Amino acid sequence: MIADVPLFPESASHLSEQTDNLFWFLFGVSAFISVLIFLLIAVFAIKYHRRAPNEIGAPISGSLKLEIAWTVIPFVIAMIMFAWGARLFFNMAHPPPQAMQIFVVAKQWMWKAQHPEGRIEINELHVPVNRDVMLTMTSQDVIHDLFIPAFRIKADVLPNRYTSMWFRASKPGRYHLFCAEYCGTNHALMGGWVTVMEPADFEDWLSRGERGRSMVESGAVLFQNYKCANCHVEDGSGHAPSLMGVYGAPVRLTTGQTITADDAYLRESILNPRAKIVAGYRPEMPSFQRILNEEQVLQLIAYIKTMSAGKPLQTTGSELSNPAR
Amino acid sequence: MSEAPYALQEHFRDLEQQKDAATLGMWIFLVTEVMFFGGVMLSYSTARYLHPAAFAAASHYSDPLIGAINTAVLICSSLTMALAVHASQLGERKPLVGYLAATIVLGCVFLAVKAYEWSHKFHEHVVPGYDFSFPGPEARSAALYFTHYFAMTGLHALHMVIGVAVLGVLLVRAWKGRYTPAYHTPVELSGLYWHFVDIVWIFLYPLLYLIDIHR
Amino acid sequence: MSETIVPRKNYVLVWAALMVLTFVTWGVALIDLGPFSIVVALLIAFFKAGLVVLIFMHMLYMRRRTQLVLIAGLFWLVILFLTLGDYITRHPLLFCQPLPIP
Amino acid sequence: MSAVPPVEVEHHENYLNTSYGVWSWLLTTDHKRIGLLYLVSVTFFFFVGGFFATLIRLHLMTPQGTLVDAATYNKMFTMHGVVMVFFFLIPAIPTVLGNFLVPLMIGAKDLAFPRLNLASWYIFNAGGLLMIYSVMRGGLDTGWTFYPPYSSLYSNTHVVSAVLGIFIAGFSSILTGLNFLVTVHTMRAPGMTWGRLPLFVWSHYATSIIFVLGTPVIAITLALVGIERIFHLGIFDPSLGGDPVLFQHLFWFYSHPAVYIMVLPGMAVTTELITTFSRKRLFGYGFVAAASIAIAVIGFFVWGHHMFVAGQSFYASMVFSILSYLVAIPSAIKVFNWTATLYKGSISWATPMLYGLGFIGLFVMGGMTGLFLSALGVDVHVHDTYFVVAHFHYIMVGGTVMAYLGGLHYWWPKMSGRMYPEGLAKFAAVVLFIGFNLTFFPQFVLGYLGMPRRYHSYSPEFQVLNVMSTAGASILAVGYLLPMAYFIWSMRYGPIAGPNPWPGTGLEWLTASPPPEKNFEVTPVVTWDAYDFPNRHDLKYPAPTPGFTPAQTWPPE
Ligand code: HEA
Ligand code: HEA
Ligand code: HEC
Ligand code: CUA
Ligand SMILES: [Cu+2]
Repeated sequence: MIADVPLFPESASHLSEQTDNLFWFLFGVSAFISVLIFLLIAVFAIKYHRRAPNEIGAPISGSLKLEIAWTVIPFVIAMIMFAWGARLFFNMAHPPPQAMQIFVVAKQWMWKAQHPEGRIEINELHVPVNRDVMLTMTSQDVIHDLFIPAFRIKADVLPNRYTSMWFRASKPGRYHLFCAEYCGTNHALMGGWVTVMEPADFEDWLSRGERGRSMVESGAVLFQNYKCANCHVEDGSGHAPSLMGVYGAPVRLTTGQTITADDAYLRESILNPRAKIVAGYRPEMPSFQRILNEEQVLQLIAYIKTMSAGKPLQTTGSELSNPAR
Repeated sequence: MSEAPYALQEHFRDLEQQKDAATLGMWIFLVTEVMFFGGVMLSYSTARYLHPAAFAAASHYSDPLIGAINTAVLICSSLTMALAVHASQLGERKPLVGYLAATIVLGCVFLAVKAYEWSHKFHEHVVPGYDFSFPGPEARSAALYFTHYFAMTGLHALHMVIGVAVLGVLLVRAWKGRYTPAYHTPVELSGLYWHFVDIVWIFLYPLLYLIDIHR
Repeated sequence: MSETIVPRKNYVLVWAALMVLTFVTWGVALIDLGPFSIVVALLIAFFKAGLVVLIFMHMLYMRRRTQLVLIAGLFWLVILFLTLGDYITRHPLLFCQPLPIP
Repeated sequence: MSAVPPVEVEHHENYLNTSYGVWSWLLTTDHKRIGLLYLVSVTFFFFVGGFFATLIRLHLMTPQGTLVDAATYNKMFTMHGVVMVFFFLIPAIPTVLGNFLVPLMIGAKDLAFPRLNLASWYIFNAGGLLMIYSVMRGGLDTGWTFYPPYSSLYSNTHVVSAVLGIFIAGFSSILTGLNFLVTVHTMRAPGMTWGRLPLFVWSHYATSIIFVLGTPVIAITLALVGIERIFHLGIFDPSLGGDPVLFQHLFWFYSHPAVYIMVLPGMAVTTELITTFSRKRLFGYGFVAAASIAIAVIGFFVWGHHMFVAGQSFYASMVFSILSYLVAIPSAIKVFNWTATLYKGSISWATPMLYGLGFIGLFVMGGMTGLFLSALGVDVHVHDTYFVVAHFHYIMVGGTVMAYLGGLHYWWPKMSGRMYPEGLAKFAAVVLFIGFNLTFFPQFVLGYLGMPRRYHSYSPEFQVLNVMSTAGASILAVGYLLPMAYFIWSMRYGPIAGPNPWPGTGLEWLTASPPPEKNFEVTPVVTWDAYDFPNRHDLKYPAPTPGFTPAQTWPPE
């Protein structure tokens, strides 16, 4: 039985190895220093054990050289630790641009993942091996945290905001997926599995199951139903700016600032349109705050993104699954 | 000092040490107050940073002129308080009582004006969590302004009320002639507190009343 | 510790300055200075607070140790406000930010 | 043992026997009596917290959980954390040992504001009672961190009363800190310069800085959470426009420095133990004193290391990481100086020294794993797992609680006038050390494996390590109950200690045990440095064994 006790987690992403390397470095340095200190303490305690009741210690009160040494050396070691950790963090924080997108909505107590092609899964996440995958996440209630130990990544998932993380799975298999931020009664049950598949299997998996509309298609329907196009006329002749090509493009605001239209900006524009007004337009757009839920907003954004490609309004999912184009 | 034998506590060497300790203690207490108000001010600052337009719109509900007048009232009370301390240093009993009374009155005036402003906000239905309506889609963010408005002015007013109560006690004791040039630490320390409360308001005034008022 | 007794006249002068500055704050706020309104308003507030602390609260005449207490307090207030640094440097897609598309 | 033989010394008037009766205790302004009052309160809360810890560990014996349902489990760890942190560990050393010793060590008759001191004990208990009230009414399930919007909107437990309890207890912290600061500044005996202060006092001075500057922030923050919850406002709740990360900033702005509130006094005790039981000057007095202050100051700059993956900006994370490494340096300085103090000492293995050495070892392990956590890339993996749980228990339980127990043993003769039973005490110390490591070392492994914290049920592969941890905790429980028992026993039956049984160099050892009500018959005039064994001709060591010539003896040639 003892033989089955795992002592080290499985390593299944390009990052896990890097994280483990740093871990072993930290472990080595700490073990070395700790053991050194323990040994010194043990040796001193035994060697200088009091032999007579009236014995006193040697009159030593310090040494500047030693003080400098044990200030500077730990400092240098610490800076190495910092730099290494920071570099790794930098990698974790910057997904490659062609990463495949998956959207995740968290709620008490489940994870709901939407693939752009429309497949929705609950407490499961299927991804292809050796592909960069970026998760864009938001929560409908409290703070959660998506944690995949085998990939050595986690990120908090906040309400009213998008957070993201990315990974490249390196080994097919099934791995734990946990919620790591305490979120209420069933926090411990808010987990499931990540399944890493060979690309072909993944394509197969994507096409199986009751396939609903792709995210873009759903977005297009919402765009229609909520009459967005009434104002946002394609050629920009309405009261509202054309949304053609808006994603990723610079937008000038009435405040004079110029910002880039990214996911968070689009989301804000839909849910809280008055926060940032496009220069030259009036704050006429109604808020869709209590009308659309987070999944629908994600679908609308996915749709608006395709408009930026200058594509016709109806796009199929498969084209999107490789946004690298 | 024969006038105030009761004033020296037995664990101190002398009155000077005692006064030194008391003054230092008071200043440290004021620093904790700085951090206490600092917490709300930080909360206010982030909220304002995240919702600038809503804060500007919402601040129009507060009349800057009334705010300015109230600031003036408080500054006058600070002057009378400073003069009260001055009088206590010189052992002038009558002026001390007079200045303390004036400070209390001015403090009450300030609180009265504050009460008027608050009741006004209630009439205008801008009390988050109780009765809130704000025109336009920014209502949610504007509520944040009012939340902070009430939290900050409320906390400040609470300090004022405590200050007035303390000054009330001082007034009675001063009347009885308990304070002498040798022993008047309570007057000085209360003065420090009162001025501190004044300073808080000096900051609250521009922060709450003067946001983009030309907009 | 002998006490410093500030002449009454000084208190009155400070009071006058504070009154003037209060209405200056109000007046300046009516002029459109764009984002500088808040800066000016806060500068005046700091100046006023300084007057109160130094004269009314006798900080000018306090021993070094007490002055240090005040400085420490302000220093820690600044640390607290470093929190704003997070907000200012925050990317909307927080934490994980795609590199610009080449 | 160096204890003076139990000759009944003549009955002297001391702080324990000047007056009797409940009111003479409940209305006392004597810092020594207040210290004992705090000892009672704090011990009570330790057992409340320990009770919850016991339930947690029992529950986690099996993957599905053996004892309670999910909601109850969540309340268990929340109340365990809240009670242990706010009502046990933060007050423990400062209010018990600090209260008792700071005036004695600087040669003062009392703290500067004795009535405030008593008031702070009442305030503390009022806060504690409110907390107990919340527990009785059904408890609290937010985690000790109270993150909104869960705490302010979603939890349906007694958040408001709990928050109010902590808010109130906070004022007692502030008053204690203020009292220490003023006392150290204004009440030192003649000759007791800053450079001669025992490091116990320096550390408490540094702790007080944090008490005074940090506590108001947590007070206002929790007040805002309470207000938000009662009135449904949106200060932190994103669905109402607020920002939950702001709460985390404010919370950790206090709670990170608060971990140094918890460890600095532990270091304070350790320094005294190491010097007394090595009969040696502290190596690098000035550096250790400065390190205490540095920890208190730099400790205020690193709060964001709890939020690396919580949604703060990338740059903020970078800055907080590097600053976290900086704050580790003064701790390193202390550890090395303690170790160097042992060199060529005359080391006794008395019980307090065992705790002192245990502190160093466990603190090093806890602190070193803190370096893992402040490495950004690794923290992403281990954040909110049992790795973090193990890290902080190593410092807080292995470090501070050990130091606290060591301090209690060391000053017990001063407080009670009697010795504890040495053999039993050594045994308890060893039991604690073993139990502790068995409880918490497996949690490091669990954490890196990826077991998240605050889980009432877990994946089956984690079971063996969890069972080990539970087994350790039961040994630990025995280790804690033993001292409880023999301390009470010794109050009646322990051998009389005499004024300076070890002997120690602090001023507290110059007065009788237990000390008289006003501490000293005459205010001492200090003409020596701290820990100056070689020049303290007044210290009386037990007679040497005949025929033995040690390397260094007293009096030195
Ligand atoms: C007494 C309590 C205490 C103390 C003293 C510390 C000390 C430290 N802590 Fe710890 N910590 C906690 C209590 C404490 N911590 C708690 C309670 C939590 C979790 C809260 C929660 O989420 O519930 C936590 C969480 C925590 C985190 C967040 C983890 C996460 O949630 O993701 C981090 C990250 O940086 C951290 C780092 C550190 C560091 C760098 C130190 C340093 O100060 C340590 C310094 C000491 C040493 C380094 C050892 C001695 C030095 C040497 C032997 C020399 C060699 C040194 C070098 C080479 C530099 N701690
Ligand atoms: C100062 C602090 C302190 C102390 C001393 C302890 C002491 C202990 N802690 Fe604590 N712990 C925290 C602070 C502390 N803890 C904090 C802050 C958290 C985080 C909470 C959160 O996530 O919000 C935590 C969380 C925490 C967890 C993680 C829970 C989870 O995330 O799901 C665990 C699990 O093992 C644990 C175990 C223990 C154990 C076994 C002890 C032992 O050392 C305790 C030993 C003591 C005893 C055993 C008492 C002896 C008394 C008796 C035996 C009488 C009892 C009576 C009966 C049984 C009738 N603690
Ligand atoms: C009543 C008219 C109206 C409707 C209906 C409307 N909008 Fe808008 N929208 C506007 C106006 C006017 C602006 C420009 C001013 C501003 O920034 O708020 C705008 C701006 C935007 C922007 C920012 C564009 C940019 O160039 O930066 C986005 C994105 C957007 N709308 C999406 C939508 C979506 C999605 C819908 C439907 C669910 C929608 N709008 C419905 C009027 C409308
Ligand atoms: Cu969701 Cu924990
Ligand atoms: Cu920390």
